[in-house]
Amino acid sequence: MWFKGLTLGLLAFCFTNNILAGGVETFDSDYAAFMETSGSSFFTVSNLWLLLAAALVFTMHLGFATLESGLSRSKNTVNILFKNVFIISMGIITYALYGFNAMYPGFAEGSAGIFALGSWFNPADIVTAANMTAEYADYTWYTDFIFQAMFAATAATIVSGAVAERVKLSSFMIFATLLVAFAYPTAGSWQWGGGWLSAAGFYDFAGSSIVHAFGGFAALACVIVLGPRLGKYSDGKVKPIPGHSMPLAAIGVFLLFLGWFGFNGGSVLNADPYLVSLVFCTTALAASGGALGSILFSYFLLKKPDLSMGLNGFLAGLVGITAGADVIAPGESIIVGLIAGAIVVLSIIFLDGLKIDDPVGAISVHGICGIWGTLAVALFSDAATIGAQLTGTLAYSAFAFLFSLIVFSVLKFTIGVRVSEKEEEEGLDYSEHGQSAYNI
Amino acid sequence: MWFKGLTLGLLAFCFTNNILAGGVETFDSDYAAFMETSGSSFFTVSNLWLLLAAALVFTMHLGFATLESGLSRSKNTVNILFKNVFIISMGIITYALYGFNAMYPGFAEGSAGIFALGSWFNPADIVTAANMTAEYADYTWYTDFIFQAMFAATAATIVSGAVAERVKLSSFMIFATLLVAFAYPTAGSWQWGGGWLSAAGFYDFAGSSIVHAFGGFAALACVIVLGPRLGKYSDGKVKPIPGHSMPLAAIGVFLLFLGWFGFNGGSVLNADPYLVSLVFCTTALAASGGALGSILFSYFLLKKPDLSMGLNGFLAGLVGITAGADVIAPGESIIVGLIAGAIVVLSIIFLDGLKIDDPVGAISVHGICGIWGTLAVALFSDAATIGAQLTGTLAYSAFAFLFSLIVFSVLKFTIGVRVSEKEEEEGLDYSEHGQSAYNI
Amino acid sequence: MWFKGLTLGLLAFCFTNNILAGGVETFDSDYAAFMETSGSSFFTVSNLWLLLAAALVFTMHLGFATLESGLSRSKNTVNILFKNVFIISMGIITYALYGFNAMYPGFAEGSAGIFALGSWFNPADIVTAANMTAEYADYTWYTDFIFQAMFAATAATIVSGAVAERVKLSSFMIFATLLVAFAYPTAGSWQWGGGWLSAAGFYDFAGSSIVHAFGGFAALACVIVLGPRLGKYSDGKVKPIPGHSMPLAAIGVFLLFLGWFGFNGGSVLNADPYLVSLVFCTTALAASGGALGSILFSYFLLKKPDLSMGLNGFLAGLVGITAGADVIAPGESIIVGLIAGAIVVLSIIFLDGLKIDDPVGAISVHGICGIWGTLAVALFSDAATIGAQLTGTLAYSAFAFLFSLIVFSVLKFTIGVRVSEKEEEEGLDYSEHGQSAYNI
Amino acid sequence: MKLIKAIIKPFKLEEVKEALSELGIDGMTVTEVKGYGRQKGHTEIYRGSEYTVDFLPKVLLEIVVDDSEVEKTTETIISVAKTGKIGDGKVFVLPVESATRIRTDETGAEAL
Amino acid sequence: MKLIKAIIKPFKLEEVKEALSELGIDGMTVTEVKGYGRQKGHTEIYRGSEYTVDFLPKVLLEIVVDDSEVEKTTETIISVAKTGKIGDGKVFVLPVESATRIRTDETGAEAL
Amino acid sequence: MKLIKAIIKPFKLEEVKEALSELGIDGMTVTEVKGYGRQKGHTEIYRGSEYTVDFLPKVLLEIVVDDSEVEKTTETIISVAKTGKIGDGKVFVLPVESATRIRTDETGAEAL
Ligand SMILES: Nc1ncnc2c1ncn2[C@@H]1O[C@H](COP(=O)(O)OP(=O)(O)O)[C@@H](O)[C@H]1O
Ligand SMILES: Nc1ncnc2c1ncn2[C@@H]1O[C@H](COP(=O)(O)OP(=O)(O)O)[C@@H](O)[C@H]1O
Ligand SMILES: Nc1ncnc2c1ncn2[C@@H]1O[C@H](COP(=O)(O)OP(=O)(O)O)[C@@H](O)[C@H]1O
Repeated sequence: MWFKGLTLGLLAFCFTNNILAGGVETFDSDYAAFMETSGSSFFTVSNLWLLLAAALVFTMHLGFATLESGLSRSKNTVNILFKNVFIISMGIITYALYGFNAMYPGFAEGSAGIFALGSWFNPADIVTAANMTAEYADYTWYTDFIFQAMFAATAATIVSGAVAERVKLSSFMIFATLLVAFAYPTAGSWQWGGGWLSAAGFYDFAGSSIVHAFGGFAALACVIVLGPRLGKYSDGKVKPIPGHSMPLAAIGVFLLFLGWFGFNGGSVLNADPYLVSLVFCTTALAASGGALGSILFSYFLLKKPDLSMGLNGFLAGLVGITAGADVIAPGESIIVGLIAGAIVVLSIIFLDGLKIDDPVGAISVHGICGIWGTLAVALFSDAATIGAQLTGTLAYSAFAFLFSLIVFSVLKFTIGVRVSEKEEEEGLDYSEHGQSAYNI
Repeated sequence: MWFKGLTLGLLAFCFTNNILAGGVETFDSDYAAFMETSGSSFFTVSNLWLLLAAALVFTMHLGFATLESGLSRSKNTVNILFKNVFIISMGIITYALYGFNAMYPGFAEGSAGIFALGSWFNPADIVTAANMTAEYADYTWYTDFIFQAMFAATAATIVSGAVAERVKLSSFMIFATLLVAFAYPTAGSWQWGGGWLSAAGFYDFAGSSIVHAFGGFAALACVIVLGPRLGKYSDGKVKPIPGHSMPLAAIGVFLLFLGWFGFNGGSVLNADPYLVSLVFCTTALAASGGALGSILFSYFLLKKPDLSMGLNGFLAGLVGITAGADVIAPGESIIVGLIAGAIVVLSIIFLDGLKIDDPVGAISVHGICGIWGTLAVALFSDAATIGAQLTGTLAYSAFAFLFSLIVFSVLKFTIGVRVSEKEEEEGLDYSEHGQSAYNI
Repeated sequence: MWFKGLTLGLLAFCFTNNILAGGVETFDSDYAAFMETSGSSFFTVSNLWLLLAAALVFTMHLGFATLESGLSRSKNTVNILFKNVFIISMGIITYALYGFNAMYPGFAEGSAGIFALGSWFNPADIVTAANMTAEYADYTWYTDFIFQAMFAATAATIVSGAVAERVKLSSFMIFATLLVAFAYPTAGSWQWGGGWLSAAGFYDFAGSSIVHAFGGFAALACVIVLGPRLGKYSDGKVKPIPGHSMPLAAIGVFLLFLGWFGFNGGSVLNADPYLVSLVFCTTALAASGGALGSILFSYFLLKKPDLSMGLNGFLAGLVGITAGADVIAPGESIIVGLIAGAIVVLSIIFLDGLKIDDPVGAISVHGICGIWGTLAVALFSDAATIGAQLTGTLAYSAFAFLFSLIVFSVLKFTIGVRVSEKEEEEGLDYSEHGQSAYNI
Repeated sequence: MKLIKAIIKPFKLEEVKEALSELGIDGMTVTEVKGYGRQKGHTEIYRGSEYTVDFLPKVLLEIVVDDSEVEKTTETIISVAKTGKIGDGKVFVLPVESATRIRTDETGAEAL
Repeated sequence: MKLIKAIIKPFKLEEVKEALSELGIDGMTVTEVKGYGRQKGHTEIYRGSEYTVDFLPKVLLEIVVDDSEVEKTTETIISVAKTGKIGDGKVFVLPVESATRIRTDETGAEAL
Repeated sequence: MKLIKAIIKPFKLEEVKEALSELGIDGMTVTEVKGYGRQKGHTEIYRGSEYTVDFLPKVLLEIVVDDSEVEKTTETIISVAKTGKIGDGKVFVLPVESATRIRTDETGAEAL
């Protein structure tokens, strides 16, 4: 059934042009007419902004790739970069083939708002004036797709960091594909597709829960199934395994910060000057608060100014403000950031105590701070009640956790999810790719 | 004759302000009047988009610089970075002094449309309302210049990668200057300047042929004249010389992907919401298809997931969609990308078999996939016939190849194009620059 | 007094939302009404441009971080990255708490225009239609803040590079905070806040003096107080200490070039097509001229094509055009760049002769070329007299120098500004952070 | 005095160091090296061409010890670094004629 | 047993390794080093100041072989690594007192 | 002939090299190493967990000299590399049985 749907969708999708041949002329004139209206001006600039925001979110994938490589050992660098190349390509394409329509057009009248399967990519009616003008939104259908597609791969990238340095490539690729292609659009549709959570008054502006807590708790499940890296917890002690390149990690974090202007700013979904500028301010202030919070808090705990914590702090602040970037005041966003910065330090230390080995801190940064950010909406604004926020964030965290626990466990007991000890020692670059990241 | 023109142009160019003093007042009022019209709104946002696109294309030069360094040995890194600093500076300045006007304002009535010499940079009439308002285009003359200038240096950068690790710096600098300053504007004017190819129904949206095949076949000629790196083909075997830093290479490819949103998206030449968003989608989908195509195809051939091929695949898909990004449907752009991804793998292996040593794969990525992309326009859209596309792509490839073969051969037999064996062994960083890229 | 103000400001700032609760409704309708007017169109696109420009200027901080790390030794890399994380976070937050209002709203009627203390951040009246529509400017108050905040941290970043590899972290953090939070807004208000220099006919478009000479001469004072790195000048000879990674340095410079499109382009303060495109052209041409100027001039002096000089040349050209990017013609901007490129080479060699040890060349690039750029306005345009320019640039340089000399000397004689010899030898990464930048 | 050169797998370094430290070995010098041996390198692939990378990352310990300590030092290294899998490495012992501590000019066993 | 230390030009490594492998040399340890010698370093320039970089990239091979193999090993290295140009490097031979294979505790020639 | 192995602080390399060069020492091979010794490593911190980095960056000089030059060479190294602070390093001397210059096949003292 669904397979037939997929095939048909795929075929139809591939021959859009031909199918459309008939409708092009009406489109041209309708579209031209719209572009003459005065409303086209705000539409044009909003559409441009969303496309630029998509490009900024794309930049985040480079940020993730460099951050994750920087915080891992050099013998696993090719593997990490490869995973990132795969995730973004696979993410964009599966989102085109299935995810976007499953997540967005929303639910049929009277549906329970839980699972949007059925709305396969149907290209026959894409290039219409209704889809390419203000009738659709403040941006075109294509813009909608590309902006959302850039988000889609994020969840898998978050997991990628947490399972780095020991996960079996093929299993990870299967898992990532299932997560991005099916789990994320399903869960996303609950809120952004107008599903049950949006009906329940849940508020998550750009995805503290929908993207970050979702990714972070998927990561937690995978790490639990996978176990820690060899040598990380020996003789009951935590042995830090420092990342191989702090400049790479720092490049990653700054690029993520940059991309977040698109992630949050684009989530305004138009170029409204007041809202977009507010979101830029809250985003930057929360990030800065996060870095200072982490630096101060880790200095207080550990008596050293810790760069790795400062970098995580930026991300903690960014994840923290993501749910409420448009409703929390700038001054309060500093506080949201400061608290996120402290939380991430505690969380990293706490998870290490539980022998949950997360090389890049993804669970803490995205998972825990994602929850914090979601709750912060209720604490620092009137946009939602604490109850709605708790419901929503738990729903996303729990769903991601359970989905990942099941899928990853199935993989574990079938093809295995972990490389052999020998391969782990030699590094995945040798064992999985037969390539090394650094040569003379 | 032409020399006098150059000198005059240079002088005139340098004193624009003085020359213009008289005309400023009328400009101010005419321009202000235009900005009051309702049409100024689309003009302003289109102009802004093209400037941002120029900035994105600029980012590609950083992408090229890091990709090329990453895929070469560390002993040639300073040399590669230096070439890239030189190319972009020289490219922008020669384009200002000569290239832009030779390429763009197009041909006089009744000209053969082959060589636009004569239209020297003449600043006296630049700052006019006709040049700075919608009378000119959907963007100002200055925007036109800076956007096109960012493209101009690309051809030389492509060659730079292919000849890396053994080319003599001074010869390369001369060659690159001639290529960017004269060959590229001449060839570019055939199509984008309204010359004979544009009259022949050739379609090349953002330059699969005009920029990429042009650069790729220039590179092929240079590599043939230059010969392979020492030790690359010994005892009849291909000995891979792995790049020294995969993270640098990956940073380069992601930045190129990012910049391509400007390269293709900006080539819409305004902010038309439908077209720009379509181009963003086709660009991203083809790139993703390219990466998956290369990964799958090289896995199939070589049984290993090859990062270097995945990275090349991104670029192959991007080059492949460049000619038709605005006329090929999103679904089909995935196919264009997948095929480009397979082509680039085959082409790299094939060229290695011919002992054509191209350290970064520039000939395959830009040359071969540039041809593929040009032909794909005819295969996947109605924008041009296969005949017109063949004519165009062959014209660009052949012209670039012959121009480069002649110029580079002349250089070879005069000042030489290759460093000595000793210098090559020691690395160009020592021998050409007396600097090393990495220190303690 | 001022402390109470700060506390009150902080508190008020943090509870914006609550305070505002009453005024939101009128804001909503007033703002909506404005957005219906035809003027909202230019406002929206200008506002978007300034936000994007802010993101581009943010990118410069990544550029500074990578450039500075690349040009230092690997044993000080964590320290450098940490300083950059701190500077940007601290800069944005102190600018929110104090700097922005001290610098911008300008001076009360009849004030001497020297010190704008008193205008504490007062959030109660931020979210008003007057602040969020064209009544305020071509952008919102929030946009204004975030754009200016991204500039604010620059001065401290410039100093950071010059004092790298030997400065005591805690002292630097105190100094940087005082510089960014108090000295920069005070000095900035003289011109951009409508103070005495703006009254005196001084012209500094995007801050050759206000940002760059200011930062450069602050750096000079600090370096004089601090002394050279161990081993830099021994036996009366200059011993170069090459940076540890040229790719990092090159990434930094290209990102700075990219960001400068926002730094200068955004300083137009709206999206005026003519002006923004002119600024893009002059910026790119001056940068290119700067690189070529440095390359040629250093080749002439030293007989080697020097990458480190080429990179500095880009920045020299960029700093050089910053004061006049909107009033100097494109052709002349090449000349401004070429001269800046030559100046920076001479200046670096000259300062080394004086045993002023500046690992990244910040004093020459920002200080000396900042002065050159300010004077170039008078030489290549009619925007200001040479007298006004001299006054302005000397005022900024002298103020920054004296402020830094005093503050840094006080720090020297209290808590000390320099790490011990032992710590310097081991590297600040070990001694200050207990972390190393590169691991296996 | 003897110079013990031990080539071990990189991930064993920490453990070996700790074991030696318990033994009272106060100093050693460590180098990242590439090892060629029976543990055959992988067939690697780079842009479509295969090649064998015979050089695997190893760590070389150099420890100068008094004659009397050679045995227990080598034994400790061997027992801790052993995984029983190919590529575990080697321990070589070379004669040393003299040793001096730069800081104090002490020589002989004092210098170690 | 002897330890052969051969300092060669980096680009000769592959060739030397292959030649030794044909000879039946099963193991060696390779280090990237900087060499100072007659092959004078270039006058380098960094931001306007000249300085001499006397240290050139070299590769150090360390190979422990049985006494009987010393000669052919060194000869092979010398003949393959020779380019005849200054800076080709050196081969040093040092005495080794014992060798142990960590994996098996084998000692002596067995361990190599 | 002897092999002098000197472990010194990295920032002393330049000075030692110059001093040796004045002495007429024409060649040496330099490796970046990590040293473990009395100079205790710092307690480092990485993402919230402390650990001791016992390995500090050092530079290892390897110099083969004629027996007659051993003393002045070691003395020069010791005097130049000394800072008097812990961690200055060591100088070890090992016997060398033969030396060959690859370029010319010269052996013995000629080869150095
Ligand atoms: N003859 C030798 N001389 C110097 N080093 C050697 C020699 N043989 C092996 N090695 C080093 O020991 C490492 C392990 O040797 P290998 O033969 O792979 O496994 P095993 O130690 O289990 O026999 C090699 O990678 C190499 O670094
Ligand atoms: N006395 C020495 N001790 C140790 N290594 C040496 C010695 N002399 C030279 N070397 C090493 O050999 C390399 C080549 O020596 P060099 O004098 O430059 O050329 P050649 O080998 O042709 O005489 C040097 O770079 C250095 O690594
Ligand atoms: N027994 C040893 N064998 C080899 N190298 C050693 C030995 N002891 C010390 N070293 C090297 O010498 C360096 C300095 O030694 P250390 O004990 O820290 O200080 P000091 O030289 O002042 O006694 C160490 O970092 C290490 O590289």
